[in-house]
Amino acid sequence: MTRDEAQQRFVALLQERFGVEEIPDDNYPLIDAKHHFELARVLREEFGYRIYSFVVASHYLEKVDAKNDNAVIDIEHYEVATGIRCVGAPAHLASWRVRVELDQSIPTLFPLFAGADWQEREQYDLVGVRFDEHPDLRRLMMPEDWEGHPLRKDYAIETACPPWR
Amino acid sequence: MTMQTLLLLTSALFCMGIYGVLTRRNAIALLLSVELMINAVTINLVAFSRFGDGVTGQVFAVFTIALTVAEVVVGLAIVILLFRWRREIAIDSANELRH
Amino acid sequence: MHSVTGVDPHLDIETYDPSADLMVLNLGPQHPSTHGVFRVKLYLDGEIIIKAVPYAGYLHRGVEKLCEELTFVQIIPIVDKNDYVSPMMNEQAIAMACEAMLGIEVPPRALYLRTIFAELQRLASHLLWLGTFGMDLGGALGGGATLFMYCFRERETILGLFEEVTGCRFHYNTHAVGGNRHDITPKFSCDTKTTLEVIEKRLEEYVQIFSSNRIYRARTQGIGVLDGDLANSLGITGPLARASGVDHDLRRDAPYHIYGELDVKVFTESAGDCFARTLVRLNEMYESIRIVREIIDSVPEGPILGMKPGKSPGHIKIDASQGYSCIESPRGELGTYIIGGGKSRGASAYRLKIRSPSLHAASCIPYLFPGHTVSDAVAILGTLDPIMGEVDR
Amino acid sequence: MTESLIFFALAAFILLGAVRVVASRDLVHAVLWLAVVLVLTAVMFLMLGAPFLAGVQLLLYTGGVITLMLFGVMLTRRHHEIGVEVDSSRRLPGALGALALFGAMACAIFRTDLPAWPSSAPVSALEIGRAFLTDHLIAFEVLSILLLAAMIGAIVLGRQSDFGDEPETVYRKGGRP
Amino acid sequence: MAVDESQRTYEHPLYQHVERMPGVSVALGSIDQLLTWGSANSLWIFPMATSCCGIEFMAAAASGVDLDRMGSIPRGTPRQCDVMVVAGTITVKMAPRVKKLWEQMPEPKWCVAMGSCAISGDFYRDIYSVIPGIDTFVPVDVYVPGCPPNPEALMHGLLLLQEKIRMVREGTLTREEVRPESPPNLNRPAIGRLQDPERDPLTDEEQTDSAAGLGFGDNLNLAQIRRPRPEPELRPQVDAEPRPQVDAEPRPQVDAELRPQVDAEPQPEVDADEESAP
Amino acid sequence: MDQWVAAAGFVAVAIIVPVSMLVGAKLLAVTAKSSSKLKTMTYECGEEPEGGAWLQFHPRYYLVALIFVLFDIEAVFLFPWALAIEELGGLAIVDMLIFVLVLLLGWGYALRKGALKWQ
Amino acid sequence: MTPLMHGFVWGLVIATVLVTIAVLSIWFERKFSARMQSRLGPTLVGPAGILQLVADALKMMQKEDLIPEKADSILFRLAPPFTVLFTLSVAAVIPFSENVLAADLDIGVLFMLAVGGLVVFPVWIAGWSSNNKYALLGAMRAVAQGIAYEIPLVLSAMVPVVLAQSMRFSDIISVQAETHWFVIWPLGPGLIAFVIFFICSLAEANRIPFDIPEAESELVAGVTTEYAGMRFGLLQMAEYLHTLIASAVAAAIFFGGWDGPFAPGLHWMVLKTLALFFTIFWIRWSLVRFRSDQLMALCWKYLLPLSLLLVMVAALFVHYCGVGA
Repeated sequence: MTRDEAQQRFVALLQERFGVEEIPDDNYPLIDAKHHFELARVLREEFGYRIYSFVVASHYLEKVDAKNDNAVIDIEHYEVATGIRCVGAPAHLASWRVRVELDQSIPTLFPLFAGADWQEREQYDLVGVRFDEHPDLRRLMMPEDWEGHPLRKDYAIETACPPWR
Repeated sequence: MTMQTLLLLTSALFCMGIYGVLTRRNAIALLLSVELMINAVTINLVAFSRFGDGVTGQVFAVFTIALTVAEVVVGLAIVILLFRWRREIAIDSANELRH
Repeated sequence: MHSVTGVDPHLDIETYDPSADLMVLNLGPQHPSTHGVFRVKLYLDGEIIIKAVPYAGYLHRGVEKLCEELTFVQIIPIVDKNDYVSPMMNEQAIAMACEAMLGIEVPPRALYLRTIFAELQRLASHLLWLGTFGMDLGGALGGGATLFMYCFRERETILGLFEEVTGCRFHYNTHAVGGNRHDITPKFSCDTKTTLEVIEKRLEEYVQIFSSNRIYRARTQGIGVLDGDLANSLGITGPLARASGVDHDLRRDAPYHIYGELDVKVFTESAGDCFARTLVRLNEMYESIRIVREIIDSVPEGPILGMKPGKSPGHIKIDASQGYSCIESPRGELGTYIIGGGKSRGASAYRLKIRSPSLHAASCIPYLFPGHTVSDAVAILGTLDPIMGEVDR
Repeated sequence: MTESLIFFALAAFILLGAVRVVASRDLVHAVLWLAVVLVLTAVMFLMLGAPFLAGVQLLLYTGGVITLMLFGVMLTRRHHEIGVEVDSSRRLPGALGALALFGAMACAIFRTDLPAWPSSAPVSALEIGRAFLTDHLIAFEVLSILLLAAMIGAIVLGRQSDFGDEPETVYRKGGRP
Repeated sequence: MAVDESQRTYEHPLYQHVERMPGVSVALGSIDQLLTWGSANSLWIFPMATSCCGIEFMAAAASGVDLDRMGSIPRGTPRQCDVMVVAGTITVKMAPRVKKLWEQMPEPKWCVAMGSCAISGDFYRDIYSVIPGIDTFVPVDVYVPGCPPNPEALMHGLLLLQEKIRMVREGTLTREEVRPESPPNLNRPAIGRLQDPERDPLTDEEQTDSAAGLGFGDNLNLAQIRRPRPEPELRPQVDAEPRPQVDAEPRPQVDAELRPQVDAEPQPEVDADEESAP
Repeated sequence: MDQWVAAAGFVAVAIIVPVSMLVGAKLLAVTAKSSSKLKTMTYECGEEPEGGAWLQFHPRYYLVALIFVLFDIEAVFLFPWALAIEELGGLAIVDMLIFVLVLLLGWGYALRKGALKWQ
Repeated sequence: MTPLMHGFVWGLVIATVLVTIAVLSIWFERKFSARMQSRLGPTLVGPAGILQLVADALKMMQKEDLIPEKADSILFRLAPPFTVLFTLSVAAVIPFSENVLAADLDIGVLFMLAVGGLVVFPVWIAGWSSNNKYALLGAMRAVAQGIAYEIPLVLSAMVPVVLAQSMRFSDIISVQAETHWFVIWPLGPGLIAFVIFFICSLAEANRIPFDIPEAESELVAGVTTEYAGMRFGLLQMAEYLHTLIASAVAAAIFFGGWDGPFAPGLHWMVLKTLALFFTIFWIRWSLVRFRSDQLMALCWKYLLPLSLLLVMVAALFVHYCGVGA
């Protein structure tokens, strides 16, 4: 199986079983948060995507239309992209995005992938996304009592930490 | 160094051991006191061996030392076992062993 | 939960034996065997590890935040410092990610150069690993130090090759989006061949050490067995996974550069212990030597940069698209996830995440340590070969 | 003259050590003071003409018993207990009892008409070996049986004091057995 | 002997007592030289190797440069070392540990900052988690610049340190002589550093406190060190209004906007007020 | 006895050597001008040690010491025996063989029970 | 000369020489290991770096006197000098030639083993009194290793005693001088006993591959973790002295001590000692270390029964062939 075939199969899976309509060209498909865990489970157990590749959370600020009287286009939210990979050729990477509202959380993939433990901790630490039922959601990189999440867009890069500066 | 002074020394040593046995509650400290007493006895054995052929007393001293060591081996094993059970080695609590 | 090895990484130490006095021993952050600033808190019963809690982040330099602030051109020398044992791999990963998103064609000569550099870096990185692993087993004042010195001697020759091309020993900044900055000379290929010959001959000795020295084997065989399923599930790739029987190598399975034209041999071992990891890395060193030998003479002529060099550091722009691309670094899948800055700020990424194999490797410590002694812990940590710059970024 | 001087110095140090053994609050200190007493006793043996016994005292008694005692202390100590209390209510009766015993013994020693201190040549190890293998052969062999019994007994006791499970299995279960 | 006491962090009590006796200073001169020779030629290194420079430090100890030639060997414990070589970036999380380990070395001790990260923080200088130079909390004796410095450079740095030890013991070292070309105010670091006369003395105390408080939580004890200070240094995280441009000293390219534009040449299509999400 | 006195003389030297070195160190040692409370803290890789070091060890350690001591006793009996072999001949060897074999039984028992494992 | 003065003067001479050799051997080891590792080793301090150790000693003397706050300060101070004391005392009974010896005790071998066995205690005290976990783990390992290897050490040292029917060093050497060195004849027991003795000496002196108590990669510096300055220097010196003296003992009881043609006895003894010493360095810089349980298994499972067997074989040899056969 080539990589293109694997991709087509993945797309078909998304469209048929998870009701994803739009598969963007230059972007990963956006699926509903309630399908997140189920999709990962199906991919792992039925299609053999066993390697946990990455999870990337990103933070989006409130988006306003400056020309149109600062009308809110999009509210502040997170997006979590997950990628899992199958073993051996063609090493296809199945990845998708999930939109998470500021006050919501996303189910952890730890029951499926042990690697989610640290990866999700890191994303929680740096971006602030919360993962449901994560066994040990502590900070990974920053000190335990650090304030704020450094990779959020409203966090100034040179925020000081007394007294070590 | 005379017989008298030597005997005085060993009896003093022995009494130190007695004092330790009477006052200490910790099982290991107790064993230490017993060691003191046995040490006093060994010195006496060697000292008295000079009145005989000089050999027998020393042979018995070697036996004493060997037996003491064996005693310590078993004694400490019991103490450690006791500790694992009771989490303390105060000697009063060992009375329950009788029952 | 992940009962592949039966070890619970989140073991509640209170439920283990509330009455026992467990010794809590810190390995690190400053410790000779942690290879950087890494801390593992060990709960010891006698000398047996009951639980291991790793702490990372002592070298968290905010690289991802910095990458959002700087342009794509500017970040290449910055990511150099992530995996500081094989810096060029970081550059390649970033450059490839940008190229994939921009659709830039890289000229074949540059691809050849990248392949050669990548394999030489792999060789250098594994040599450094072998040396420090010797130190872990044998101590700074013993036979381990001897192995360390030998490996560094060999590594210096490879660094010399890089210095010849780029002018730097260490952080090269030689890759650019669209190609390479520095070209090789005919002398380079000649030097490379001599160097490889020497290294290959000396590698024999190291293989000898590991195959015939009984102490080495006693210290590594059966120690730190990593299950293949657990490795996948943790996202462990590269030599670590291959030593556990996972037949997966991006160079072969998802070819990039010119690996598609090469027949890359992938070595796997089934044991998954420290010894298997050692063997896999030693074999990979031979394979790297073979690959470089194979292509060093067939580097095509031509340009090495596929696009016009820009005047400003902001001349490369990526729109709001997202993408992930990865390469096989000496430690496994080194990927870059880029969310473009959009129309307004396309010169720098909106979000850039570096998927580092070392972080995944380090995350298996709670699974591997329990049941071993402190000495074994050092050996296991040595074979995991985590690079702290990459773990913490 | 020199000999008695050395003897008295030795005796003083042995007694000092003995006092520290029974009075030290820290058990490790008590054990180490016992080591001092035992080493000095070895020197005393030398003066009494028993060089082989001195060697035995150092090798076996000091080397063995002190190691055992140190291990015993290390295995039965919890880190919140720094010292061992000497039971103050027992101190006075203990001291009185010990003093009384000492008085009685000293009395006996002073009243007994001790024979003259014979001067004897040091006993060589060969003589002791000969005695072991001829006169005291039975005792010698019985001792081996006794040591065997001690070893087996201590191993049985020691293993019982171990966890029911080996730790390797305990942490895998994730709970106490 | 003309010893510049201000340069020393330690004193020889008995030795100095003897020195005050009349008529012995001549003999002591050579003994003093001997002792100086001893401490200058046996610099055992405490490797605080955190990142890339650590690898070059290893290379310096390996056969290429071989620090053992000048008698420098790395030791794992601070108790037996004379020089702390800080090789690599020091982060906020690591700094209390570095401070503690530095303090745990017995006098006489020296510190070498190896690489630009240790010297100034390099391009991580302004990042939230990085210390802009270790001389904010540890007195540095020799700076070895480079990213990373070559092994030879480290060796040169150690040779310079030997020279400095000699000069300090002889009392011939003054600050101007180290860098004669720089006027005193240029020599002063950009932000509050150890030698800075304007440095808040509270800072030293707080740094020590936070190093001592390690281990209660996992990490540095912010609750303890955040005592009321004259001006709070923690900036508000969301800057509603543009921050004042107060950069008196030249800063690296990163400026203080939320989405800073770092291009050297202005980009016409970029507008700082536009929405920041794509 | 003279030889023992000579040995005592040697031991005196063995005392003088380290003491003289320590005295030299005492004379030349520096003191820090400013002291920090961090200096005398216990070293543990820059961390604050959790709990003291003086804590309880596992009983498995004891078994090693135990077997050591019992074989030590045997070694002590071997010494006088070793000197008497030529004189007493076969008798001595047979006697000691019995002694050793009985103790080796205990060794075998310990080995089978895994008492000699050290971890 | 009174016996006391005799012992004292020879003690001064022998101790000075031994300490000098031990210090020089550190320099030699640094040069030697450097050459093994394609480095140069100390070159800048003195000719060929030979003054490096002098500089190290001067520096150590100037180091601040540092006692950790939680340590047991009295024991912490006492441990290093006692290590040197016990180690050096062993040398009292070693004959370096027919005349160069401090005390020719009739139970010399027993004295050597008994006093040498005591070294374990100051090492343990050093680790324990530091109140440091690395040091304590190192100390526990040191004691376990020390006592475990004590048994095969004693038993293998008994083989020459059996063969020479004497515990006096000079007797053992003269029996060898009359017949063959014990390492050569009787063929089995002599050689194997030497190997066991050598292995156990390495273990007792904590040399690689048995340097588990101070495993740098695990325990930072083992029992010496909290020691600074001259106290650390003493511990280090004791280790080298221990190795040196163990080599000397092995040379005396297995290699015929001062026996040898052409040259005076002293030369031969020094030559044999240094050759064994050199071998220890060689082993140190070529091998990696064992793990502690492997070390224990090696001792209990193999060395102990083997050395007992050797003693019995040696006894049979003496019985059937007689002393000096």
